[in-house]
Amino acid sequence: MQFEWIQIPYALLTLFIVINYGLIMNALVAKIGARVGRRHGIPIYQNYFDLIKNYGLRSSITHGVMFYLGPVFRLSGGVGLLLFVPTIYGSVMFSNFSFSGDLILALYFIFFGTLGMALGAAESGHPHAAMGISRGLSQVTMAELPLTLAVFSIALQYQTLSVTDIVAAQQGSILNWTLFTNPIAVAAAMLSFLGSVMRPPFDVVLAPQEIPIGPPTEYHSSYLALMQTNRVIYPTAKMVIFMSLFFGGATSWPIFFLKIFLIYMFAVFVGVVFPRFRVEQSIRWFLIWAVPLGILSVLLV
Amino acid sequence: MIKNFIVLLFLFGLGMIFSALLLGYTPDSELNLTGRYYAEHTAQDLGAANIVTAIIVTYRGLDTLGEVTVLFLTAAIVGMLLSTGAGKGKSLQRKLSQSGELLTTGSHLLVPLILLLGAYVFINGHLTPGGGFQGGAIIASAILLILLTDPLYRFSHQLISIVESISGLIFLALGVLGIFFAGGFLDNRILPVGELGSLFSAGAIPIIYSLVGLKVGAEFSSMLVNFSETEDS
Amino acid sequence: MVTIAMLTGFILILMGLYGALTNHNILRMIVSFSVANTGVNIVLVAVGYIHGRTAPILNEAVPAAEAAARIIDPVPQALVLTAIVIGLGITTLMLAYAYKLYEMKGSLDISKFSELKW
Amino acid sequence: MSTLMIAISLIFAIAMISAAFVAIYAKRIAIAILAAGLVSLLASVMFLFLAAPDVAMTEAAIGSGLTTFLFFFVLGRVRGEKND
Amino acid sequence: MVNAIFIIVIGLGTAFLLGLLRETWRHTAYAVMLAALAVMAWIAVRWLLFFAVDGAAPVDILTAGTAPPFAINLRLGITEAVLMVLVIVCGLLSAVYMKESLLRLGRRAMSVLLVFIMALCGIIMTRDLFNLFVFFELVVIATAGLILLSENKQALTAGFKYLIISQMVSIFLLIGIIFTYHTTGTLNIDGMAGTSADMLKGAGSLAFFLMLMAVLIEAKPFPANGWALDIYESAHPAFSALFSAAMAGAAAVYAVDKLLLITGPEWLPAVTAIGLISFVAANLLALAQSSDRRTLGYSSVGQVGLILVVIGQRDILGDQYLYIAGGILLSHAIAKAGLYWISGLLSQRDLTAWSALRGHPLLIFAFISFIAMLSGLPPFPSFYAKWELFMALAVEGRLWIMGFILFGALLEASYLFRWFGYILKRETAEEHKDAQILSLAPHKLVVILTAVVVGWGLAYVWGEISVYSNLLYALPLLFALSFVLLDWLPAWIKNTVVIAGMVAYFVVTYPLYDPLQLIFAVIFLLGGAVIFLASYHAHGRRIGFYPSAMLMFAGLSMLIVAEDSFHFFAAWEFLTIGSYFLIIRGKHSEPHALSYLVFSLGGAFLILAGFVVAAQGVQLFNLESLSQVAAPLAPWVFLLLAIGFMTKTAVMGLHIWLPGAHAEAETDVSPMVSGILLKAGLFGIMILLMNMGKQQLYGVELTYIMLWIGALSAFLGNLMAAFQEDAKRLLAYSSIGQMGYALFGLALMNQLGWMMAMMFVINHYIYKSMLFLSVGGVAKRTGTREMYQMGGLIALMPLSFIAVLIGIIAVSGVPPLSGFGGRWIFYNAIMSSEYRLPMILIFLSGPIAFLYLFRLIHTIFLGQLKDEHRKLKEAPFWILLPQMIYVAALMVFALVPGLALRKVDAYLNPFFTDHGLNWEGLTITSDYGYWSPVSIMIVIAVIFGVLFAWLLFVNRKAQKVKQFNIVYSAERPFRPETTHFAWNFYAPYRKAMGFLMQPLVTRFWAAVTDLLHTLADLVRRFYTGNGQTYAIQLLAFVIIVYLFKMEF
Repeated sequence: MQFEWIQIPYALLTLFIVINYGLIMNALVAKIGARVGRRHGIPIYQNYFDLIKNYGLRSSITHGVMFYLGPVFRLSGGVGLLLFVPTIYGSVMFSNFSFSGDLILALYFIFFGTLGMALGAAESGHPHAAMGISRGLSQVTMAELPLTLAVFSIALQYQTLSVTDIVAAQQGSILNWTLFTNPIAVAAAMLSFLGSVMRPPFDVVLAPQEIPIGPPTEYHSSYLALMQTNRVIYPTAKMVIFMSLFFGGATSWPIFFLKIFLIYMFAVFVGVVFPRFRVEQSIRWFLIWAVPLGILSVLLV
Repeated sequence: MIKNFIVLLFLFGLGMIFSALLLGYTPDSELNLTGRYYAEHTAQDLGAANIVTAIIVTYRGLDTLGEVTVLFLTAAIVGMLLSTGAGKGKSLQRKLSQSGELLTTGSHLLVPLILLLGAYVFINGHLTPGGGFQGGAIIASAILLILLTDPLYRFSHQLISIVESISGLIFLALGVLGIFFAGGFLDNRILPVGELGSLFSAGAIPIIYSLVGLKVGAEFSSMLVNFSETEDS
Repeated sequence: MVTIAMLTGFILILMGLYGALTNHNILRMIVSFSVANTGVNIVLVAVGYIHGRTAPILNEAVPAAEAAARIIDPVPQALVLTAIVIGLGITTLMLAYAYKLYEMKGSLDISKFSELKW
Repeated sequence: MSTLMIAISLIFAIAMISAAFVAIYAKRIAIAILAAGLVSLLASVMFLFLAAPDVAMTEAAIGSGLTTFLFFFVLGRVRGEKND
Repeated sequence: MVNAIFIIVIGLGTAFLLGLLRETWRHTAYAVMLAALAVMAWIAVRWLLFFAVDGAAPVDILTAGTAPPFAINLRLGITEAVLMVLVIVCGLLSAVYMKESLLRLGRRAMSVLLVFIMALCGIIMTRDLFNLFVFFELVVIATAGLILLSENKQALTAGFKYLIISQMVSIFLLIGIIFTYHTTGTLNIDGMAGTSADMLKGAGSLAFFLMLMAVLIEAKPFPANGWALDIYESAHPAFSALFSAAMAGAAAVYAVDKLLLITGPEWLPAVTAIGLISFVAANLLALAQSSDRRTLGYSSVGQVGLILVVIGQRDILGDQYLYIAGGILLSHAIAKAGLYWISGLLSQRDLTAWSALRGHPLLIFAFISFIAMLSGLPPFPSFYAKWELFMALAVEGRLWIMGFILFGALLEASYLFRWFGYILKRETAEEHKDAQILSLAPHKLVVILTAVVVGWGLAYVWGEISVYSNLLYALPLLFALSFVLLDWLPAWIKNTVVIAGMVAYFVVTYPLYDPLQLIFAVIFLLGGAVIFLASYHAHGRRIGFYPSAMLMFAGLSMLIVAEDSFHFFAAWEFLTIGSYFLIIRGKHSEPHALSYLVFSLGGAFLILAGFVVAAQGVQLFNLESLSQVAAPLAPWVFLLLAIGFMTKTAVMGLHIWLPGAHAEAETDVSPMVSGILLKAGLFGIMILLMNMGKQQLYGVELTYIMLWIGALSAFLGNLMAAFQEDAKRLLAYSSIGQMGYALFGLALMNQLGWMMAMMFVINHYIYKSMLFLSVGGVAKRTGTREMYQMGGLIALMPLSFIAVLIGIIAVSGVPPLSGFGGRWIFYNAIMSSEYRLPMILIFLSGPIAFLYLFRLIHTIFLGQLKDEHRKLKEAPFWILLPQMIYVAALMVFALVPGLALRKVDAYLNPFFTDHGLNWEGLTITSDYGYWSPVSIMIVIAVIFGVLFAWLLFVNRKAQKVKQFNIVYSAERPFRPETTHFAWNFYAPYRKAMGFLMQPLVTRFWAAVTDLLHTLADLVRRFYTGNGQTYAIQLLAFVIIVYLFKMEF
């Protein structure tokens, strides 16, 4: 795989599709949530309005350089993550910049945005931002572990670190999916997924009640716009990885949309069932339930 | 008490060692190598009738040199020790019962005789029992007698120490002469060996033993004098 | 004879050591040591003794030619002479020290001179 | 060795040991010193028996003579000490 | 050639001659005495040269014109000549030193001193047993006299105790001599040795036993040595010097040696055991001492015990016997004498009072030289000697002896270096504040410096006659030593010389290195030079800094090129000591430096043990020969070496020295010891693994254990770092974690694992140096290292911030910086490894690293600025400059890691079965995956740049708000202290994972230390101070040895 200039417009196209898809899906999930709760909910296009509005706003205040850099880091992280992984299997057009690196690159690049976000928020000087980061980082250490283990497990299973190769190995039949060939690893990874999307019951990091919006407390206008963009790209990018590794990947956009949506819904449902955990509780929860699964998956391969 | 018991216990152990030595001891019936050499060679090599003396002064002369040095050191150290005390420097104020006239006179009479006896003993050391150490002790007893009769009698420390030093130096010098004129350090054959049994025989042995006698006498005296000059504390 | 002397010597050593190691009084310790030294001297001389022979002094009775068969071993005697003198030296020194120690503390109890320890 | 000599040396030996006993256990130090001197004196006789006249002279002069006097010099200076 | 008997004649004659002088002519007497000693010394030196240079055979000196054994004879060979030179020169120097005291006591004291020296020479030369006794008695009596030189009243009691003991000794000796004489018919030592062995059975053997005990006791073995300690403590220090160096160290020990000629090897084990017990026990007891002279006394007892061990082992030492015994003996003598002489300059007897030496670099250098000699550190003779000794012990399989010696030596080093810490760091006690503790008399200083010069001279001599090349010829070492002489120059000049020197040395030696060595050489030499740029910020002279630092770098540069185990170990010791001196420069680093040293030396001793066991007597043992070590030994060698090296990399369990040592060090020292020094341990492990590969012990694969250790270190190191409040401690713990990663990589034993380790070696050097510098710079400005007291410094110190930002991105392994490379190789490496469990810990430690990294940057640079910091300036230029260089280096390395790693990869290929990486083009590929650093960098840079530019453009008019312009629960906070969320930052995490933070390891080591100290304190009560008790102990000693020897 080598870089060609044509890949840039292709990548932008991927980006465009994913953003739109993310916006709609977020709204859809919110709508479903509202309906379940017998409320009316937001209109499907609400997210577009918010985003465009925020992009249009100018801010006259800043808290410093890192305050700028926070959202930049964040969105770079999301976009990068998306672009480092081939979106559609078998499509040269949508394999993006995956020639830059393999699975490990994706796995570590996840942190790029997180780190930048944390830095940016912290410069605001707001104690709540710091508190949120403290919680978030604490939780992520344990939540990431099962995923790492699961990834290692399937890398061992397929004897490769290349995402494309892993997806390739899952083609042919639904039974070739990692979900069926290595269910333990998938279980561990999905538990980890719950933690990393910060939906209930692991959302104390964002703490909607105690802290208005968690780390991004001080962000507004165009800063917020970047964050909002990221909020639609980043989970999707992450789910792309999950999809590719565990659920056979996507050979076309419709399959892509479907699989992503289902994975996301999984997290939503769990959130409805469980009460919210405190940070140390969630750490213990991962330690007791998810980590052993991950270990098992590594040992059994 | 426990301590005494422990001591007893360990001494018992030592006793075991000693008894093993005792039981393992078989008296010689013949002289051993060294003893035989001395018995056979002393007379003709060194010309001394008293073999013990020959051994002390010549064969093991280095020991004897060490020995007089021991006394020299002891005298010096006793002098150092006792001259640094609190009592020193004050004039003697002890009231002493004056010795009787008879004793004083007697001692004045006796002292020269004793000194003479001492000299005899060390001069004849190579012929008869006795020698420098015994003679020196006898000389010291003369000093002791004087001290006993007249505790306030002051001896000249300088004199004692000059006698001591000179005799020591000559002893050494004679020893060194042995290196150049005879077989080695402390060889007595720098002077003719002479005829066995006569006074002027055995090479330098009589001279050395006399020097030892003088030196030992001086050293003993020095110790005695130093002790007698101490104060009650 | 030799055995008796040697045994006596050993017993004196042991007694002397016992006295030296159990008496608290410094002077008594020194006295005990001098007893032990006497014992050592006896043992030394006894070792050189050969039954039925005479002192190692040549004279009319013991001519030089027969010396080897007639006299006892002179070496131990020479050693003892030295040992006695050295013993005197050490005893004298100890006495002088005892005097100074007494001057220091007004006591001759050995257990009182234990500031230096550990 | 005649029986007589053995008997005599035995007597001397016992005497020495008794004197040594006194030297160690005597109530008064002066006695102890004298007893030690006695041990020395007896030893010098013993040396004569052992055919060591030189040693005998030395022991008599130094061991029993000079040493004893030195002891007394010091004993006289430390009068304050209890003679236990 | 002058007859050697004149040494005795002159000694004695002058002693007698002094009696002729008037009591008042004291100066004349003093001059005469010195002259006599000088002549004696001259004679002895002439003989020494005669033997040493001309290689003459020993000569016999007859007395009385009669051949031995019928008359006393003396012998003079090279041994005797050396010892006599030692005794007389030591005597001469002590006489100079004791000038005042000698003049006070007058000519008699001078006579006694002369006789003392003479008698010691007599003991050394005589071949006659009874003569030996006479000389010993002379020494005893002279000692009783010279004790009066002391101003300490208690000396008198010590002297009396010695007299009591000597009474007992003379009883044993006389009885022993006469019965030996009776058995063998001679008093001559050689004559006795010539008689058949059967003669010394039964009673003869007992007699010999008594004799040996008597002479041994003069060498002051534990526990029959209470009297000696009292003398050491109370006597005039110059006499203690003599008593320790000349009497115990030379004469008594040589007498034992001579006696042992008689029976051949039969008694050697007993002497070994006695020596060994003395060595260990004395050094243990010394731990509990607070008086300087008594400490030295214990040390002296220990050293003499060590010499006794050597004597006891002489049957296996062969030709090396004299070299070994001499090396230890002379080092001991010089060092002990020197230390006693220094103690005479001080009026207080507490160890801590030695802090008065501070500010006198010359005296401190003297002290260092002396304790190095005692501890057996290179380049001193004791180092060579111990090395050879252990070689011989290892060949014979007498490993337990070696173990005990090493343990004792470690104890010894701990109290000696603790003492050194006191000198540098302790405040003078309050009540002595005004008192003049130190009094420097010129003649005393001359004496001390003479000892230093002689010590270094001997170091040279021992190097010359060793079978190895002389350590003092090593260019780096000479460079380092030259800074001792140049220390008066201003710091900036020295700094320039240092940087130039290091770069030049690198350039010169460049062709010598293979690719692996090259990486380390670049880090050690060029990397060191970069850190030295930061040293330009220091003003003044910085006394002691450059010699110490250069010693460390000398060790490092010698380590890389060392080919055989000896030079490797010597280099290892150099870098250990040098770094210790660097670390202890920190303000509060005294206890940490000590624990660093103790652990390091402990590790070094294990390395030593490993090498000598491996070498099995091969003197120039090539490091590559490690691969040929035979089966039963190999795993043990591996174990010893591995633990030794892992001490240096501070693996979990052996790590407790690191945080304090790195954190308390000076700003420019921390990066040196962290960024550079830790790599030495990795280098060692690489050498080890490369040559020995996988080893199994009892069926357990040792590299597997290493794998676990590495993983645990990575995990726990990171975890603990997350909970630190102190910024430098945080970085220090982080180093533990990073080294854990590297160790893990090495222990994987595949090529990718090693590549990962190399990544970590390079990366860790760059970012840890950078972080330590920038944190150090911040700490310098703020005056604190507690992170919660900082905050909001980004605006004031932007460059430091950038360094930290780049640093933490790199450490965390987030792309695009170079840390990611390490992680990527890591994943590829573990793919082909069969072990999976330890990986889990590594997986977990990755995210944990985020915790502490974020905390580092957040609590220092972000959050709320404190009022007192509002006027802070950016860190000094010279501290920033290297940081910026590092930023650049990090970028370059991130883009083209192949620059550094390609060659190493190729170099490592033959060692492993698996494949390395493919470096073709811009993409690096392995069997499993691929990675293109340049693409990543470009992609991220473009996205990042576009977004940033846009945001800046959109908000170009935005103004920075005031600090407290934030929504805070509907209030506006006003105090930064309460608003800066920093302290106990990860409270929830502590709740969840805190159980792992139990300081078990610390507690374990604390318990060990406590145990040793309590034991020492308990056992030393054994020395009641009562002379009678000492005598009973002596008796007990004799009886117990008798029981052991006879019954078992």
